[in-house]
Amino acid sequence: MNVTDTSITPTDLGGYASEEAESENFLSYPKGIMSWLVTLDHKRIGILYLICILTAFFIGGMFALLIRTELLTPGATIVDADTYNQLFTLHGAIMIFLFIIPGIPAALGNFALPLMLGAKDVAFPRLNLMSWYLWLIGAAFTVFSLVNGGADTGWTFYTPYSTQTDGAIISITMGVFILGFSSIFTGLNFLVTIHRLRPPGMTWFKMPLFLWGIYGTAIMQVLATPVIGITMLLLIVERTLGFGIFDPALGGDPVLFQHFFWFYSHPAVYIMILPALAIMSEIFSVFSRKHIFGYKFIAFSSIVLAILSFLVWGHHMFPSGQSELANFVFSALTFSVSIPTAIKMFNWLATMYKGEIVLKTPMLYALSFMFLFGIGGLTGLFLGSLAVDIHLHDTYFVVAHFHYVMFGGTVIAFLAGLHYWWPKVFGRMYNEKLGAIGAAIIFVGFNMTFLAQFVMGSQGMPRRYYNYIDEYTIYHHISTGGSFIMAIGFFLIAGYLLHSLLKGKRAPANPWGGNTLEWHIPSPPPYYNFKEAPTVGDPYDFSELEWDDRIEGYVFRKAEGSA
Amino acid sequence: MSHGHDSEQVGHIVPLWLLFGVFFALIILTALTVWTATQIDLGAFNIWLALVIAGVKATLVALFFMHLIWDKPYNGLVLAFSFMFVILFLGISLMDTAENMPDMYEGPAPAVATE
Amino acid sequence: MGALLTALAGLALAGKEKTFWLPKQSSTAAAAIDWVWGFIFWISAVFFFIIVGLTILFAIQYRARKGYATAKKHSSHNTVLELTWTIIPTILLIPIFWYGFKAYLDLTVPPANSYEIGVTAQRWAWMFTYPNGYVDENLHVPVDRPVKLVMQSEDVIHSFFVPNFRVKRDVVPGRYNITWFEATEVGDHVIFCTEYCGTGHSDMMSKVVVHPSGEFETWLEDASNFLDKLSPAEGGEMLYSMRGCKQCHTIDGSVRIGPSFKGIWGAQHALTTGEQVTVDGNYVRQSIMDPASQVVAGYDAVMPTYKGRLKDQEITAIIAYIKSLQ
Amino acid sequence: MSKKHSSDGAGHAEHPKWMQHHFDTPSQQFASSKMGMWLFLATEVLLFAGLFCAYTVYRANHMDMFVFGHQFLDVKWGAINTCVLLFSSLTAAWSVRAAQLGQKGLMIALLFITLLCGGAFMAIKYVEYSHKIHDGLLWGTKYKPAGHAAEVIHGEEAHAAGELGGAHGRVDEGHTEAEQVAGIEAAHGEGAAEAPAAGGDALATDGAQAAGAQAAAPAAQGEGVELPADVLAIDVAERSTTLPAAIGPRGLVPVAEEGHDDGHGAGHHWEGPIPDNVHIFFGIYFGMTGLHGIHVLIGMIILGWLIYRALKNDFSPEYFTPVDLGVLYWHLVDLIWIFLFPLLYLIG
Repeated sequence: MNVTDTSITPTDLGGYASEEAESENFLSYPKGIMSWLVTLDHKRIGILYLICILTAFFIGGMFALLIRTELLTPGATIVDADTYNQLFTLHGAIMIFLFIIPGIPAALGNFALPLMLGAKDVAFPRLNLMSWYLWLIGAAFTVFSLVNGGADTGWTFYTPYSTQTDGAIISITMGVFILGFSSIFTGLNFLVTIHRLRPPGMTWFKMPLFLWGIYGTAIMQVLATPVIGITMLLLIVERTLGFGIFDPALGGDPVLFQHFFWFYSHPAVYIMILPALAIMSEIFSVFSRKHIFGYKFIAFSSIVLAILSFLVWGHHMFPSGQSELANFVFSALTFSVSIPTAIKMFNWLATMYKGEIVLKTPMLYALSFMFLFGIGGLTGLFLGSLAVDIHLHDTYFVVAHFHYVMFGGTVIAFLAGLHYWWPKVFGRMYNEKLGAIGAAIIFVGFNMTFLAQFVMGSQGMPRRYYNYIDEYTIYHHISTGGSFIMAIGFFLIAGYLLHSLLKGKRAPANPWGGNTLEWHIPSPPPYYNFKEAPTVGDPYDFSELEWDDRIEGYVFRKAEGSA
Repeated sequence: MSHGHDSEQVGHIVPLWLLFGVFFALIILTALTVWTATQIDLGAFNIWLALVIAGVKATLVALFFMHLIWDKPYNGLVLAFSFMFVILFLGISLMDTAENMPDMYEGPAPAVATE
Repeated sequence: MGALLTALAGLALAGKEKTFWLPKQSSTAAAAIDWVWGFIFWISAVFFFIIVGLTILFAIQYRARKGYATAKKHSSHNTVLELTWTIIPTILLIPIFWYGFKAYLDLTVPPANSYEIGVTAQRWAWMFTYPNGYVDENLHVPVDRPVKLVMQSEDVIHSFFVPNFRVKRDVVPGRYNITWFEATEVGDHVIFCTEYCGTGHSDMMSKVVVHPSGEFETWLEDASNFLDKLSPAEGGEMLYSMRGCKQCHTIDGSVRIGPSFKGIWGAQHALTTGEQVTVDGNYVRQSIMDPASQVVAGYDAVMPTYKGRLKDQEITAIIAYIKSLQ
Repeated sequence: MSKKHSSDGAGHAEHPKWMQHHFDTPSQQFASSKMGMWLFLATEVLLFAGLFCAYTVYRANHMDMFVFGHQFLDVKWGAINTCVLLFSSLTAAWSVRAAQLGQKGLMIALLFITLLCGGAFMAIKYVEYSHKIHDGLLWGTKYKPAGHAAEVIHGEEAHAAGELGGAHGRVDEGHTEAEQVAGIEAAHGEGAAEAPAAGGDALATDGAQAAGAQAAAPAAQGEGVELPADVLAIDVAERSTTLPAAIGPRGLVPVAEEGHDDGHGAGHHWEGPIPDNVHIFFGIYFGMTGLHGIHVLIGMIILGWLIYRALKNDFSPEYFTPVDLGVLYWHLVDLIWIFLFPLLYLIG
């Protein structure tokens, strides 16, 4: 608003003079490719992760386009049935294990978490680097299966199909096993960081809500992921040594495998979505210029979600021959997870109420998140209901539902977070107008792709179908069309973001007016994060912030308490 | 080099008598569990007895050998939580499979071809 | 939004016919399930309109006109309000769960007087065994009579799904899974396999043929005696397609999982044991009854035994059919 | 976890070499490392949870399979191994105390004893494993009782033709051989019998088999009768390709712990039919002890590395975090064995 005389004092930049900030910025100091490959700096590891997971997203996305193109017509369109089966398997495995699970925590979280906490680094920087290398190895194993005969089990690896089929099941399961440990180490690192590296004054309830979300995620990463590890190991010995625990021909129980698998994979769904919800809490508050509404409810709902996520895995198995008692219990518990989610959504609405809403790109994604995740969450009610799930199970309704949650929720939130922290990470502003157009294209393309799938799913179109009856053709046409629109949107986003790296305007320290600690230091942050211990205040109190036209960013009105 | 109880001291020093005491208790409990399992027939209760003894042994190891009793409470909580989740996992899987798994081959189960 | 309006229109007309969202209701269970579907749909719709409506409203109403804004001070929490929007959804969830559970219970317990049909799933075919032992590739049922399916799988997990009946149940190897339905609409209804089972997963389709009352028995009688009416070779051809032979053995000479039947009659085959065998009636019979005993070199011993599943007359017909494929 | 090189144990108050820059105080660093380790131990517990789950589920539903299978495990070796591990835990815990008190020599000696105990544990495991391998008491498709197992098992290949409405036995070349070896005693009508069936017709070849067809025939005679492996256990995988399969009682009757001991009534008697799928018990046994064994090996590597660093003078009363954490890992390995021992060896 009114430009005060407040100049950018050193305290505004975490104790850094601007030239100093420039020379010590983590992107350029230290120099050399090796300094990146052996870096222990959480910010650089975050960027390494970002590059990798975006590559994975690109590959997974290309598979998705191939799948949608194949489904344009019944029967063979571009590939044969076996290739199609490998495509959707790898699409699922890459998107889930290589992209979404590490996406927000390992890429954005690694960058933002210590900064938001006011710490110099994560607790175990070397372990952090190691989990990135584990990701690389795991990714290599996973993608290796593509050239080594392909895996065609679907990402769920159900036995006995997965023990009988030919193809590179061992390499992909080995990949998942290794990626699991990468995920465990990230979560473990964050838990210790949040517990032990909080600076003086950073009490639990002064922590930004993003950290609460990541904390809940880390709990699940540490407690659930080892189970997929042992499941994958058992699958490998089942294939190589004829172990027989899951093989009905040897007296084993294939339904037991499903219990093993979903004990991890349901919490994994929350490993994917919880950080997304956490980003939303930041963005709704900052872009409404208003204190987040109901801080404690949002914080606790993250932890409650993390715990509840362990109690509902059986809803993936309603028609599988699971006992009626288990179906009863799991269905009842499943509905309980919608409550903490609803709490968050209503609290965000209340945050917007009477705010001063600034419709920058991150906020546009947040608004589309409300729409898409709203649909994703509400369609979960259909699938939690026993009788209705019997009809909808393993149809495109399920496909559409989890894409609305995983894509409409997590990927949209990831894009929101990427746009939110982009100026902080790289010190460059992207083109705001193109940002808005990109968000709109994604929104339209996404709905076109997946709303059609709700309809055909309700009509009975089963998932993982290479061929289908004519009745569903029209919906597949719409869906495939939408997927191409989305692809255009993603290329646009990639274009202007890359452009901003080269030609973008210099970003101010605080372009959005956030009050969490990362906005108190220069963009990009200096190598050592905070020169002096940061002063911790209420992260959602924006009353001290003012717009400064000269730097096109926000400044803090008063010099802060610390010397 | 400070050996006292000043702030620089990290970790708790366990007296030797306690280490040996715990060790002998563990050995005695091992003997006890072998004896109860092989000599006393309590039917279905045997397994619970064995598990209780194992639980006591594990608690001794965790509390004294692993310093949990002097440690930050969070670390103990982590262990307790992990056991809770194991029990949850076992419990629910068991609840489900107990209902239908016995049917698997005690009736004329359908045959399955192998490859 | 347009889709939603169409949907509303569709639901308003909800009856037995196919709607925008759901396929035709053709079983007794369908109506109850669709009712729960609609119940959840409307609750969801209301919540969706509240959430998205308010989001849009606030985004317009409270939009900062410049590209930036100073913050306002407002209350940052209100426990009563927050408890309200915690408790109301919680209460709403109870009936959603309850109606879903109730309708599900009806799905799981077959009535005592059900007509029992055996279902065998194997890659990638369905086989339906009627009480008289006749096996067909399609599921024929009488209308308005409960039918209980006792399902088993020969290899991997499959799932039996009839959209029009709202019936689905996995077919798990090593155990019998049971489901039931009572068809109310005469005609054909599609059967899908909904548990991924490999290459032919999406082709593993079949149909339920619902016969008008009184006609099912005559059909069964007729169908069961097809061997008496056809020449052995023709009967064998029917058996070849109905009993899962064609999934592995072609009749055009191309190799699939097992040897092709084309020109096989009278040929000499080397077995995995190294012996030579002539394909004659005895060999074919032996291969059907105990497939693992004489496996042709170059193939895996994957064929399940048909012992107890094929009658003498049927085996004779198959032999005649293979003989005819010169 | 967070370890930095340190050349001299006594660090300076300001910047000891082992202090990492992002920690403020040594105690913060110590507490962080320790918490990290505990979280890692939690993941280890959850990793084993999968096998414990398989154990629980199969044991609860098929108790007989476990009771039968566990007879082939040797409580004596199990108990000795438990004591070895408990003792190694004592020395490990003591070595932390030595590290805290700066008793370098003692610490190294104790760590070395711990390492040796680990070696002893693995050696005993090796003996047990080679026994099982020799006897063919393995998992899944590899389960083919032979050799020693054949001595201890007084076998009876029962055939439940009548009940199953059709014979589903298989032609087995071993049959004649089995009769030659076992036939004389078996001729009493209680002994070993094999009911081969070709093409599905039960061919009762002699009277012994007719009697032997009673699955529950008690092992009244008590003689150990040697049967060839392939008679004792037709490969389970093949077995279940026959309809309706996997149900026929196997009729293996163990007589005594050791076939050549005094013979009458000593050891376990198995009454009733031999349970199906005993291989699942051995699968779980090998899964659990195998994964545990791998952890022991990893623990031994860690101990070796600790000794190496201790010899380099890396540790001091101010900084002994790696010793503490390594020993925590070793204790966890012990902790898991404390549960494995009664669960696997002391069933019944």
